[in-house]
Amino acid sequence: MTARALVSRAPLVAFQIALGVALVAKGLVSSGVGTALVTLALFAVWIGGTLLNSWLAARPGVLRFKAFAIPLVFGLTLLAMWEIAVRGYGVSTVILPPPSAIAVRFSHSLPILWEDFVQTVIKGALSGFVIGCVAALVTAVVVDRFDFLRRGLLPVGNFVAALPIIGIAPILVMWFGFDWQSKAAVVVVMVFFPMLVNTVEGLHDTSAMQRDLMRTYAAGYWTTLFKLRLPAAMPFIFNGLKIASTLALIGAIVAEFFGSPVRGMGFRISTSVGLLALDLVWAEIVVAAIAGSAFYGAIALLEKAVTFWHPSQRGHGH
Amino acid sequence: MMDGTPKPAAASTVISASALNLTFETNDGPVHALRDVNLEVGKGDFVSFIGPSGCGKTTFLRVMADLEQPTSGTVLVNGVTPEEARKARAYGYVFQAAGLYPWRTIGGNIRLPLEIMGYDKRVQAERVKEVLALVDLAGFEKKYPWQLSGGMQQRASIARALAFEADILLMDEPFGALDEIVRDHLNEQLLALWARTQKTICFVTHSIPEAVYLSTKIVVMSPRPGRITDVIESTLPRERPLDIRDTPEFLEIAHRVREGLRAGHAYD
Amino acid sequence: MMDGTPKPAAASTVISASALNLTFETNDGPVHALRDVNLEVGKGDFVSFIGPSGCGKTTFLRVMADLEQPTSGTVLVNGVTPEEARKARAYGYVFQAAGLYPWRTIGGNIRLPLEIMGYDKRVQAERVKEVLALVDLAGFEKKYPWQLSGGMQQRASIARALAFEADILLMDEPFGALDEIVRDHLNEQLLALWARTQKTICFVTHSIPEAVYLSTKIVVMSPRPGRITDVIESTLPRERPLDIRDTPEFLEIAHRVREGLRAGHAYD
Amino acid sequence: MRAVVPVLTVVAVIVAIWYAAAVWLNAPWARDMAARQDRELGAAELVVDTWSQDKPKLPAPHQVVTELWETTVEKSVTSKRSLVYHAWVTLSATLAGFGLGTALGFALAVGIVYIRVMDMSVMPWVIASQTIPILAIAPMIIVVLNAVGVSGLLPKAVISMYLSFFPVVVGMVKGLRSPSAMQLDQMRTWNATSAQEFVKLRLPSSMPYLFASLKIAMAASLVGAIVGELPTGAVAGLGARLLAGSYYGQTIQIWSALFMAAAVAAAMVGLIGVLQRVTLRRMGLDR
Amino acid sequence: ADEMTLQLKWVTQAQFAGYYVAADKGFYEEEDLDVTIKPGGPDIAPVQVLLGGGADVMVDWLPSALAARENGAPIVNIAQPFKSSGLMLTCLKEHGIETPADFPGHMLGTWFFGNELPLYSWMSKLGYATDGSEGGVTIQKINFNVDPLLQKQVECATTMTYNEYWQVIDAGLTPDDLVVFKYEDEGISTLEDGLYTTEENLEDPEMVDKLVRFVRASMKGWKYAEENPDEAADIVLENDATGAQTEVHQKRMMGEIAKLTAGSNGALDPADFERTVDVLLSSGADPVITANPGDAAWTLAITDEALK
Ligand SMILES: Nc1ncnc2c1ncn2[C@@H]1O[C@H](COP(=O)(O)OP(=O)(O)OP(=O)(O)O)[C@@H](O)[C@H]1O
Ligand SMILES: Nc1ncnc2c1ncn2[C@@H]1O[C@H](COP(=O)(O)OP(=O)(O)OP(=O)(O)O)[C@@H](O)[C@H]1O
Ligand SMILES: Cc1ncc(C[n+]2csc(CCO)c2C)c(N)n1
Ligand SMILES: [Mg+2]
Ligand SMILES: [Mg+2]
Repeated sequence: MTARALVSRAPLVAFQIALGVALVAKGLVSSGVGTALVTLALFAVWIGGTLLNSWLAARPGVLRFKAFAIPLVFGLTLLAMWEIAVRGYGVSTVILPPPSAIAVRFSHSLPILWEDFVQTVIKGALSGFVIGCVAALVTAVVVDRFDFLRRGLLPVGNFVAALPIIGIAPILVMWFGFDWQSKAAVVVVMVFFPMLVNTVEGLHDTSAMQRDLMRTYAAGYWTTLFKLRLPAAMPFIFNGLKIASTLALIGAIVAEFFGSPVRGMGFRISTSVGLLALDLVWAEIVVAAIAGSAFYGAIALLEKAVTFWHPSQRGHGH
Repeated sequence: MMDGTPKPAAASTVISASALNLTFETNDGPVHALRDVNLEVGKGDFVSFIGPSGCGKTTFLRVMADLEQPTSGTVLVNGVTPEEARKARAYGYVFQAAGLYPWRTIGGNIRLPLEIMGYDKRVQAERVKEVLALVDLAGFEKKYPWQLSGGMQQRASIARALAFEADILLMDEPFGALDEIVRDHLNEQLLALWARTQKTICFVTHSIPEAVYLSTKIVVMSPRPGRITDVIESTLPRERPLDIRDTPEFLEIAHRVREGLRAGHAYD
Repeated sequence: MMDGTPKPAAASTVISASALNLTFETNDGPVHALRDVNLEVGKGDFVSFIGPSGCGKTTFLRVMADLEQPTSGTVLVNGVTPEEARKARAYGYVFQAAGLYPWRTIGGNIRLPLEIMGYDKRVQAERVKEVLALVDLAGFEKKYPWQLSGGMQQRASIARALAFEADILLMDEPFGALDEIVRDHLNEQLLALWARTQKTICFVTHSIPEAVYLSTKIVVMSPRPGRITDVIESTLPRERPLDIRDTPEFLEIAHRVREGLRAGHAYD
Repeated sequence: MRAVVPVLTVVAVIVAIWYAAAVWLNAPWARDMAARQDRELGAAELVVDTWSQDKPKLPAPHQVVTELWETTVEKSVTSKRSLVYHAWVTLSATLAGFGLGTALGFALAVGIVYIRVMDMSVMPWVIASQTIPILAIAPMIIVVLNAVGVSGLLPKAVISMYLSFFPVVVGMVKGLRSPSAMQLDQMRTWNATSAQEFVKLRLPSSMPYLFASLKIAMAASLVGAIVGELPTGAVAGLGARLLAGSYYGQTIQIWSALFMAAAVAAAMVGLIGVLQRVTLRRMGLDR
Repeated sequence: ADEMTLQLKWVTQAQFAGYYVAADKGFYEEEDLDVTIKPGGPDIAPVQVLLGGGADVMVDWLPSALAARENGAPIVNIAQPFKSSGLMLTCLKEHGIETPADFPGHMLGTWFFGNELPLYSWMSKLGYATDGSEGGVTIQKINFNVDPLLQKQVECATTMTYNEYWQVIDAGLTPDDLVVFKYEDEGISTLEDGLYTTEENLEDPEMVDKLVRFVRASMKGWKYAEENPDEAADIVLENDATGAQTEVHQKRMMGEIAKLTAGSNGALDPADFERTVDVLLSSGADPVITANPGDAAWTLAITDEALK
């Protein structure tokens, strides 16, 4: 372990130790030895995880491995703390099940989880995402073409985007029916404006010089659009896509709270809470988190492939 | 005109500006970027524009390229208006920064104007090869701009302007961002290229030695309002080795340019 | 050493580097930025570093400033390690771009290092006044950087480096972004300042005339690996009017620098 | 002000489309009711009916405006039937959540920028946290907080925080890293401490990013507060209004609550915009 | 006074009038209780609140309470103010459904969150598949309102006699346009709105004492509300923090609620309990509960004491 790593780690660990000591002491005074021991175990795991990670971070070695291992250790630490807390403090499983119970339920409910995944993610979120993003792209080009629209539509769009989706979802379910179409509609509404705003901004992100260059070639509007402005807008478009990817899943799930066929992740979550099958609820949340992160990751990868030329993608070279 | 040397006989006129004025309306009031500018550029000339910052060099070049509209006066490029000339793709324009598109390879960047102008795919490939060789970049076709040094990028951007066969080359401080040694080298190459292709070149620079070394004609400008204060016909031969810059003749012209500049310059 | 002039007698050494090596570990393998560099800089010297891009000029300056750690060899600044010198605030560093904070006025920018070093408020105000006058910017204290021209900004950044009384001034291409005429003017002012303050200055530049005009000693470097190829002691007098640049002696030194550069230069 | 005419035009177009859509969506019900009473509806009658139903599928704009007027201007602001009262309830949770979220986001960003381990471990999980549907865990958060004796404003604020810390982390990490290597080196040449570096360089440089993320965070906070109002028991606030409207099919009430929410969001974001302009101007960054 | 918290199953409305009346009329105070009433909502599982310590007593339906018990929530019925069920299935006549025999091939909408259990039991008793397959019905999860029925997104929808049914009527339909199936009439009714607490609470004599006083005062409230429906409705309206309820609707609701509480003095009738369990256990392949929870799920100790 290098001195540098020690220095960089010191403030965090010091903070953890201080907090730990305080809470253990408080536990001892107010709730007895058992609780204090659990608290102690919690902090032991937390500090242990942090130390392991600092050691990993300070080690010379392959960056790609570290970028994978360190968040993993961090996540495992969180899970271990969760397990210890739930079991140690005796939290009722109908309030918060431990990760181990969730894992068991997950492995036993794969068919249900898969059916729900298809209904919500593939049918609802994905289709809405595609429709919403394409629509936003096309609108952005139109809006960009007519400055009048840009000045008129964007402020109104900002206002509309501020409408909370919990309010919009029931309305759209009423309009588009119970099946995935209404979920897709909610997703379309949610992803449209982030996408539009980013794309419009991106289409403006060319330098005067680049545009002048096209003019010296006597290039027309569409040529300039396809050869210059769309490629230049890609980093912004991907920024929008990334935001949209997290929104899409949330939108599809939330919309199912307001009416659905008897399948889907949101459906399962909302009904299972009613039946206190909290382990299933969390299994669905795990699916959502994995699907969401994977979706995000896939777009990030695609971004890397498409905007490889952008300085932000070219790594931290000099 | 203050130069004593005779004008080269009857070079056919490629660019002519007469009584040109251009005023920008800004928030702080009008800015007189060009005032009563008159100039003739003959075929095959290499004209340098030099002058302090803000004297209107770029503006003048942009007017020729139909990127800016004069407030009054007329400009003719190849005998027609700048707009017609632009639409006829009569000139290539090289900007101060290389301005290559980072998402295209060097080859792709040079191909860009050819694609836009609807050249045949095969012809495109040939041209790219040709101009890359011309600027000494053969073999770099597949690289991306950011994989090249500044000097190489600038050469690629010149290649891009050469790719479609425009007779006129407008260059706005193309070497401004480069170090002196690379710059010397590119100057030599540019001269060679000019000699080979017989193009007419308008070249903006801040560097006195560069202007003197390259040009057949040096236009000295002065700001507030932007105007031409001196036009110096070079007495140097067309054939110019690098060390011509140590000759008294060169220094004499350089001195004259510096005096002209000094006269019109405000220090900040 | 290739210069025939005698070394100035026994100037006390301010900076000394011996057997200095610095290798960067990069993804594409190691880059030898400095190889076996030896140099002595005496008190009151004005040393210019010149060489093609990537030859290690900046790296060398950064080593002196303790912004980069050498792989081997030793550097002493004022007789101590660069780190101790940095902590003792022995030098002021001027970067290529002015790098003024846009959210601080010119005065605020100059005051910044003083605040950090814990100077007394009153002393701060005095110093700011002093150095602003020194760089000819009195009256601009309340302006924001973007209300000033590039040349003025660069002067402000020099003022900032002067504000705390460091004996050494390290300047990395401070005038690289300016046009030639403004640059001439700043060169004159820098010389005057140097004469007045008796500081030791290390100055990186790409411009041969600039190096020759300013320096008592010119260090020519060459890349891959970065090393010193020539050290030229200037024979010019300390008193230098601008037109000294047209004298044969000046041209002679310039020629020698150019030859030195040419030798070590690869064109890309 | 250049935006006034375009905005008005766009609004006018939207209103026109809205009226048309109201006719289209509400017509089946109107026809249905007429059929039950064995009547035929003429075109004019149909239009009038679709624009004045009690529980329309899509209320006409004037119905929403009337409802807004009645529930804001004509009711005392302390009345439970006043939308201003409910907006205030939501706003207070929003502001609390916004404060907490900004503080948490800020702290995380500072940690990520200054502590290498945090830099490498936290970000993927922060992203993952945002892929969890908040509506699903909001009730659990409420219950868990209830179990440890926290209720009232705070649970709502916590949910609001959950949504709002994210944009702040992302923006502030970017912002605190925005100083160039040169500026950081400069600090080093002056032998500045980390604290000085933070206060005098990183923080001021991050201001433009800060405000951009604050705007997003504010909008997210409002959504969070509304989500938080659903499982706290439909007690009060715009979320409760939305819910209650939904149980009784009061579409007009839903729409007016929605517009109120959007107006509150717009006002808050606008306020941050003003703050931004003032701050940046005082910093000399607003040219 | 002793503090207590009651968690309702739904938003403030006349369905819970007894508790609001008891609070408003000072019946709780008379018993030296300081009762906080927490309204519910679509995403609140009262059991969670109870077990999380956010409430001492809750109002819940027996099916969802038993399902929760099976999932490990140790909750016990301590009183049953509702004698009969208000649950029914309302269909539009135009879809041609007249008897349960007509259900196959139709689209039924129900609330979930535990409320679907009686419907599933019923369908399985009728022998209909619920997955939309041939000869079965399709079940949709609908939001807690009657819009889907009015908009014809479903052909039948779950309604309560005291609430949603009247919303349909208010929307402009007449009873003639509708066909209703009351669970009570179909012999598949399950117990609604009972009071529940945790086993742990019942082991604490002090708590038991509080619960006794609570149930006594609550029943007093219920009986007062039955007798003074209009006043009760007004009290409910005053306690509605959303300001969204209307007087007409609450008064009518109070009238209907009175019919459901009419037969109860607060004590659970074990026969009703057994009937509910039977209905739930008969839910075919995927039963709501898998085993008879037995007597542990209810107790008469509190009501016995309260009614003395
Ligand atoms: N689009 C514009 N709007 C307003 N003023 C402008 C515009 N473009 C240029 N100017 C002004 O016109 C004058 C001439 O500008 P121009 O760019 O032609 O100068 P230049 O000689 O190219 O200077 P430099 O050497 O700095 O490139 C300057 O004062 C400049 O500020
Ligand atoms: N942080 C770094 N990591 C890796 N390589 C570096 C780093 N800094 C500089 N180099 C490399 O070291 C060599 C010397 O760089 P340096 O910046 O000192 O050159 P220079 O002479 O200042 O060039 P220029 O005139 O372009 O400023 C170059 O090849 C450069 O790419
Ligand atoms: C937690 C929970 N939420 C809603 C209901 C359904 N429900 C029960 S009573 C009622 C009011 C009817 O007017 C409704 C909608 C439930 N059973 N449990
Ligand atoms: Mg210019
Ligand atoms: Mg350098």
